[in-house]
Amino acid sequence: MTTSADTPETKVSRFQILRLISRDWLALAAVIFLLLVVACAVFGPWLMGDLIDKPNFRARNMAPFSLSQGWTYVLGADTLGRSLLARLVVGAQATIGIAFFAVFCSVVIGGMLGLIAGYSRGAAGTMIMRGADIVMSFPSLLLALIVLFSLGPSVTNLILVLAITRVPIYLRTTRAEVLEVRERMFVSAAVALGANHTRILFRHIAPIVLPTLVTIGAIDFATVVLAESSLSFLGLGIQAPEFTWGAMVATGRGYLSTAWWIAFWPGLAILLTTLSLNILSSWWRTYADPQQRWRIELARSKKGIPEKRK
Amino acid sequence: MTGPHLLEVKDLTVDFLSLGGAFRATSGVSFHVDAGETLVILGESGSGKSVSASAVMGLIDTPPGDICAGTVAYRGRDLSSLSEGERRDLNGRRIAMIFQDPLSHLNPVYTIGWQLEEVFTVHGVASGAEARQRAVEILGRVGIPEPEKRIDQYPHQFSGGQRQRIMIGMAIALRPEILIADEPTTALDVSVQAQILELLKKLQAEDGLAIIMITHDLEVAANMADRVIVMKSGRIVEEGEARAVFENPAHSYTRTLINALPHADDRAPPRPARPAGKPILEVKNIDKFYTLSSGIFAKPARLHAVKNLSFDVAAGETIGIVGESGSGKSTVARVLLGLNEASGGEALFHGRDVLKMDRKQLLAFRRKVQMVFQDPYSSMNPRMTVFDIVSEPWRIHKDILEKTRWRDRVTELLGLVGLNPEHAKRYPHQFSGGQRQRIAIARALACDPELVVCDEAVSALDVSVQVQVIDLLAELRDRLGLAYIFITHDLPIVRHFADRIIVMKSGEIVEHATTEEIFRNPQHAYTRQLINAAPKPKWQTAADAA
Amino acid sequence: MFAFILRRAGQSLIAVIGLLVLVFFLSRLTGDPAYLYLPLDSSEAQRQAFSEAHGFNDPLVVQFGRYLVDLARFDFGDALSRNRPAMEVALEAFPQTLKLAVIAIVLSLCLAVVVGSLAAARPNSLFDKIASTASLAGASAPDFWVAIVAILVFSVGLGLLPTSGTGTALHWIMPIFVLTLRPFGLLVQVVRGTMMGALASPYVKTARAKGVNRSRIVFRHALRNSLLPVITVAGDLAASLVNGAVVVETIFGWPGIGKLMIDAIVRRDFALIQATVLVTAIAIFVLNIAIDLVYARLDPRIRFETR
Amino acid sequence: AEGEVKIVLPEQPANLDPCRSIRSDIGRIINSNITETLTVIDTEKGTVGPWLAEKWEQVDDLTWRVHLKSGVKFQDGAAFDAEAVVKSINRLMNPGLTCDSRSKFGDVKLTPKAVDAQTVEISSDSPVPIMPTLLGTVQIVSPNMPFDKESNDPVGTGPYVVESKSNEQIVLKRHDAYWGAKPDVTRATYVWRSESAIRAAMVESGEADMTPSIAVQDATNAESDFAYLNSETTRMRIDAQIPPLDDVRIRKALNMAIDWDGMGEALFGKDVLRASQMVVPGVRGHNPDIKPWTYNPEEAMKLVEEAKAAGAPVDKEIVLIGRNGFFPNSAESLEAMRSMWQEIGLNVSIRQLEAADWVRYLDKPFPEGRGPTLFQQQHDNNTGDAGFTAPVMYLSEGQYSTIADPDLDVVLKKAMAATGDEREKLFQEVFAKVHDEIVADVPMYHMIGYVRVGSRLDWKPDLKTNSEIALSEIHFKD
Ligand SMILES: Nc1ncnc2c1ncn2[C@@H]1O[C@H](COP(=O)(O)OP(=O)(O)OP(=O)(O)O)[C@@H](O)[C@H]1O
Ligand SMILES: Nc1ncnc2c1ncn2[C@@H]1O[C@H](COP(=O)(O)OP(=O)(O)OP(=O)(O)O)[C@@H](O)[C@H]1O
Ligand SMILES: [Mg+2]
Ligand SMILES: [Mg+2]
Repeated sequence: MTTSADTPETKVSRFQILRLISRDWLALAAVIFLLLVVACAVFGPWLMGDLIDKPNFRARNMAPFSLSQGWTYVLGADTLGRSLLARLVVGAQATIGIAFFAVFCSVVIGGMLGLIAGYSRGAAGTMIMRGADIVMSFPSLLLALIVLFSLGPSVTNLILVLAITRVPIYLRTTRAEVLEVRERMFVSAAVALGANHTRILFRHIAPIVLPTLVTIGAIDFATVVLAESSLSFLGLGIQAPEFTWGAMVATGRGYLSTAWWIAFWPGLAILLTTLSLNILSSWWRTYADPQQRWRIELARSKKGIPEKRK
Repeated sequence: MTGPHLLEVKDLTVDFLSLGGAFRATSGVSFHVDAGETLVILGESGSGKSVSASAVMGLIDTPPGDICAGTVAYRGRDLSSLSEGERRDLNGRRIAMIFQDPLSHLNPVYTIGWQLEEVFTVHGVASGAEARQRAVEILGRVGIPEPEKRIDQYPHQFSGGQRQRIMIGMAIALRPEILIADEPTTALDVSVQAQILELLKKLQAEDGLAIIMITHDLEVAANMADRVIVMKSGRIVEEGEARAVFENPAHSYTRTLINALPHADDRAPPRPARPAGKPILEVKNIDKFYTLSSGIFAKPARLHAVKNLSFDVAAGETIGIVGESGSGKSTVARVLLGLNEASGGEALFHGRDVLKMDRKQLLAFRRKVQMVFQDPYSSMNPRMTVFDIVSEPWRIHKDILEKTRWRDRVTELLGLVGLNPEHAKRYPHQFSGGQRQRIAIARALACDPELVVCDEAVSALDVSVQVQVIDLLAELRDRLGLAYIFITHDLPIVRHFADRIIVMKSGEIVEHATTEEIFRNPQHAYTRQLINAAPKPKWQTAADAA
Repeated sequence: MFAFILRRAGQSLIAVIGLLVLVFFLSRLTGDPAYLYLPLDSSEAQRQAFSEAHGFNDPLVVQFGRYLVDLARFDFGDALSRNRPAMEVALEAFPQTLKLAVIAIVLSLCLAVVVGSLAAARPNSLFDKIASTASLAGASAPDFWVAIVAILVFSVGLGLLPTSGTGTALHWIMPIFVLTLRPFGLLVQVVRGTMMGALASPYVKTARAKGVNRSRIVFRHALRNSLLPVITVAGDLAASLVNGAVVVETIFGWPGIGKLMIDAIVRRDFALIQATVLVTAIAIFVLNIAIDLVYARLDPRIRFETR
Repeated sequence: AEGEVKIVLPEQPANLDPCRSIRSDIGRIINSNITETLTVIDTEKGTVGPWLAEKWEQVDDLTWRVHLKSGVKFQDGAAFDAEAVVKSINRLMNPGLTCDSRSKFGDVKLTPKAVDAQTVEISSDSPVPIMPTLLGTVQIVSPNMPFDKESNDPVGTGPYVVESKSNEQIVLKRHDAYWGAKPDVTRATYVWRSESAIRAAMVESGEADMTPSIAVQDATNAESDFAYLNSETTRMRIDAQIPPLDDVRIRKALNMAIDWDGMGEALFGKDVLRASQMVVPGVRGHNPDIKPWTYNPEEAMKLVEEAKAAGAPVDKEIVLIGRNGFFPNSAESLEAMRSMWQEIGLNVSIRQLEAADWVRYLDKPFPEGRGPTLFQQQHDNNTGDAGFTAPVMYLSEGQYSTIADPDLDVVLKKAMAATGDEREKLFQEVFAKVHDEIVADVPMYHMIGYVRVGSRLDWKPDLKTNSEIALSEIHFKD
């Protein structure tokens, strides 16, 4: 009786994860939207690249939902009369690229340093924390200017600046959790088994801290996209004719009372992307926690699972 | 008996659902209990005892749990028909529960005083200074020394047995009508255990408390039980008056249980001492202070948990450490493993001081010395499967086993401790208390160690499994020359298993001699008290009294 | 405890000094202020005279030495762009920002704890889905966008609130609303996530067996166990608000330090940059010490380096 | 309340020192309100009229004599006399102060001298033929104002004094002992918001009475929003020495490739004026006969082809240098132009720079090793004389100049020394040459500003509104 039904392999295959996601309509919608965004990022320039540049003064500030200038203008046009739809599609590439790398770098760097800072009881931890304090109190605009003047403008430097300014939040959050987790018994048990620091940090502590980092990272996507646009204006980072959604929102800002759509669509795109990332991150958070996983596995109803054994 | 039973469980069937299918934890379990009566549930580890208890308290999360059938009725009222508020009012005030795993069932961030007081405040019985006063009283009743001082400490500052007593205190605080006690004395030494059992009996006599006691300890069972049910594989296999069941077991499993009882053969000679080999571990003058500060504002006080402790362990030898709950046994174990810093002294392993080893030496040391923690649940990473947990030593010490053989070896180890291969895919929270303890043992053995420190390693196992595990350990000792430091409160086990015994009290060794000598000729008063405190069957005491 | 604070204060002092040194030298890498202070059509000679007059021509080390000497006398230099002592300007603006930041963070923290906990108590319920989505939408909407739309709707359209400025209680509503959105959204997510874990713990079972009601389980038992990351993130958000709620200050004409700092940086008003950084840095360092103390209070198992 | 106005400015004044009042943030508050000048410039006609000075004459090449009005007192009671004027001018020239207004005089040093109580002689170390015009920028301040320190407490002869100032607002109140006519406005409150939409909203909701420089897209209400030529002119300066820009065909093509009308209306409003030269109509030296280049992409393309055939490296990347937040829609205009230049076969990219970075390209020496650049520039000449524009831009050694044309230099030098009609003619000749022959730049537009004026006020902006808002000209309706 103590055998359970023919359970599948411990490591659920990719296919199965997809099947699980497809049970949750919200998560499914998020995945589909993100795939769409990624598709835009990959194929966008090739699909609509020639529509984004040339001013079309006749269509300037054209309101959305009109087909008088062709279907590409359904979302309206910006001040120079360029199709907003085309710009959204093409802008996905730079936006996603920059935001992804910036968030990724800050999560990785912040997470690593936070693990060390929380785990080490010596001077290293203290130094990392005071370093984080310094970064936190260093004005990000000044940092951007310094990078601009000393390293010059480039996308790499832009990502660098964005990542550095976001590092403290990951670092401090990681450390806070590590401070508590390292006192748990299973850490002692792992020490007793002879596990070295790396193993304890990455196999035992990190998996417990990671979900929180991912949660913050998912929201940070929006922050980073918007911060990026303000730095582009300094001359750091991507320059027109390249653009991102953030830059589109920023330029549309002056038109909120007269042509709301210029800032609205890219803002909506940022919002939906952030939202999707968050839905997925919270889905994953549940999935990654064995004590919560049933919420996903049994998501539909009891009918959805294999019939009970007598 | 007229009218409905005080508590009646009928046909309880509980499943645990998962993607892979449903697992039936109990099936068709029925029992009842009346005021002033003690029902003891015996049974195999993993047979659904705790699940049944949780179901009575309404603590099974559905899903993933699924109560497929059955009712629980309190004074004839179906509990499932109650509103949440009514249910809450019953819990704690009318029906209370002592959890099997007291160590993780206390909230780590609140003082135990706060947690005790809460029982009074949420039921509006007392509050403020009065609640505190009563909390202190309770602590005193369950035998925590210096309750006023310790009430403001946090759970992690208490020993296993002390935490268990705090749980007990919490359960009896409001003098409930029904007490469900799930292995309430696993972490208690015999004398404290006797004290607690006395306390329960007193409550029973005074208030007509009904007790449902889950235990694997047959002596305790016999001592407490009016009626007994025996469970196996989710079903009740035997049921009856205590004396009848003990003296005349009907079901084969019950018979195995009672026969396996080492206690049954009281006159069997203790394990004879054997010529000790070269000591592999020499402990010299170990001292340990804990810094107590119940908050950052208080001035730190110190607690002298281990005082000037010395002993040694030879290859193939088993040292039993018995002693009062809170006497520093677990602390010694943690210090020897290098998990806590010692405040003084040295521990030489093959001539090298464990407390001063560098990283490489420590790694080699930890390859050879393993520990089974008193609290197996929290000693396992909740995000790892059992396979990962058991195979972790091999990931750390790459030389032990090549990767291709891990799966087989895990299956084998699980089999040795009486678990089955399917369990490798599950996570720790999906196991019963005894099963977790066995996983911890399997992990310790995975390393092929020289010395294993077992901190109450078999306390949650039913006698049949306990025998199986002890035999396994003994076989390894004899075949491979393993040495054990065996911390336990269970005297019959050490009597049967240990070569030498150390008796501890208040952080000190009060007696240290071969097993034979200790049992034949105990020197210290405390030792004598321990040996004589073994509980006697209820029907005997009743007969004695008459 | 006092030893801890003292040690932390000492470390922080060193860090603040490090920060000031960094700001001093690095900010001077960012171009010649003479170009920005003087009109575009001024001559090279005029620029030279300007740099001479303000000592920008001296070697950096000499300038730094002078700065240190002045610092020792609590003289933080004059804000060139304002014609006033830099510290005076910074200290005038700082309380305005601080008030906003404190209110916004406290508000969003309280709201997020309630909403996040309730969402975690019933995961995937309708409430959870709505609360999560709405808070996230708030958090990822561009703040200036929200601010301007709010002004257009509530001030111009409905005439309920003043567009901007300070003065009456009504003036606070929109800035606080805008400032609260992002912290609220982020904190709801963090609370919800950690709370779900905490609610699955064994001690929650104990509490249920004791007959503790649901809200007490959530808000007393589980909350405290899941508060560490929440407090950390809130602290971080507070720091970023103290460091400048720039958008809000700009749009609502709030005379705070964020806008002041940006102006100082854009104008290369070094003394003012240094003064504003010093003021906000001290606030942030104090905040971080406080947060560490809160950790130790929240979770007795947490121990900091004991030396 | 009655007689009070609230004005929303786009930025907080850096400080209130009158010697920096050519900065518009300062000037808008104090010019003509707190401090006054000896002369006033009529920007429409380009003429200079008397104000605190009654009349003036040129004594010799280097000396001007100015006769002061009598009966004027400073707001602090000090007498307005020759000594005060001397001190004011010396204060402006004081190298210890960062006086922006000094830059109008270039490196010329002025030595004023009191001849008698009502007469001042101002001598200079090089000829200043337009001294009366320049004096229109010199704010006369009380001799009691600190001489060696910049001050935030301006004291002048004007009709208003500072009542209070803080981080949030500045309040001026009417000075009842003013020497001239008593203005209607009794008290004026200045606040600042950088967001144009907010400023417009504040006037619309009645929280404020007036705001200058709202963005074109916010000027949606013909009742309250007035356009005015703000005396700024924009251009793209061509790096005419660096190939392929050294080819005049390319420079012409640049001018012809842009849809000037479409872009102007889309980005700067329908009132914007197409520029053919860098001074606005009304400035002495403006040449009304120059025809701006018109949109002709085919022709432009042809010119590029020709240049290419002749060996010009047209594939070389030309960098447009812009400055972020320069003027409304400056970035958009760069994007539009880039795209249109790309269309005619040039390889163009954009660099938006931060102000401090941007100025490196403004002035000589230009950065080493730069490629061909087109530099976005906005030029403000509200002094009424082309002498402030043409030499710096087009003289071979001019500070901003990217051209070196000996013939042009000759004419320019002659124009600078001349006065009166001759001066005007010569500058007109310069502009014509620059536009038609040399094609030194791509002139864009004479820019338009918009003010929004609340319904209570009776007031219209003019060319000067960018640099001053005289409260005394504001009246109330009915
Ligand atoms: N959350 C869960 N998910 C899946 N299976 C579970 C879960 N909890 C318990 N089980 C299984 O249910 C069975 C009964 O468990 P229970 O805890 O009642 O055992 P027990 O009789 O108390 O054993 P022990 O004496 O070892 O404590 C065990 O086989 C266990 O593995
Ligand atoms: N982290 C700690 N901080 C403070 N005091 C502690 C800590 N851990 C244990 N103690 C105290 O030290 C003493 C010895 O504890 P220890 O856990 O070693 O007892 P034990 O002999 O294992 O008891 P038991 O049989 O009940 O498990 C107890 O009084 C306990 O309260
Ligand atoms: Mg159990
Ligand atoms: Mg113990």
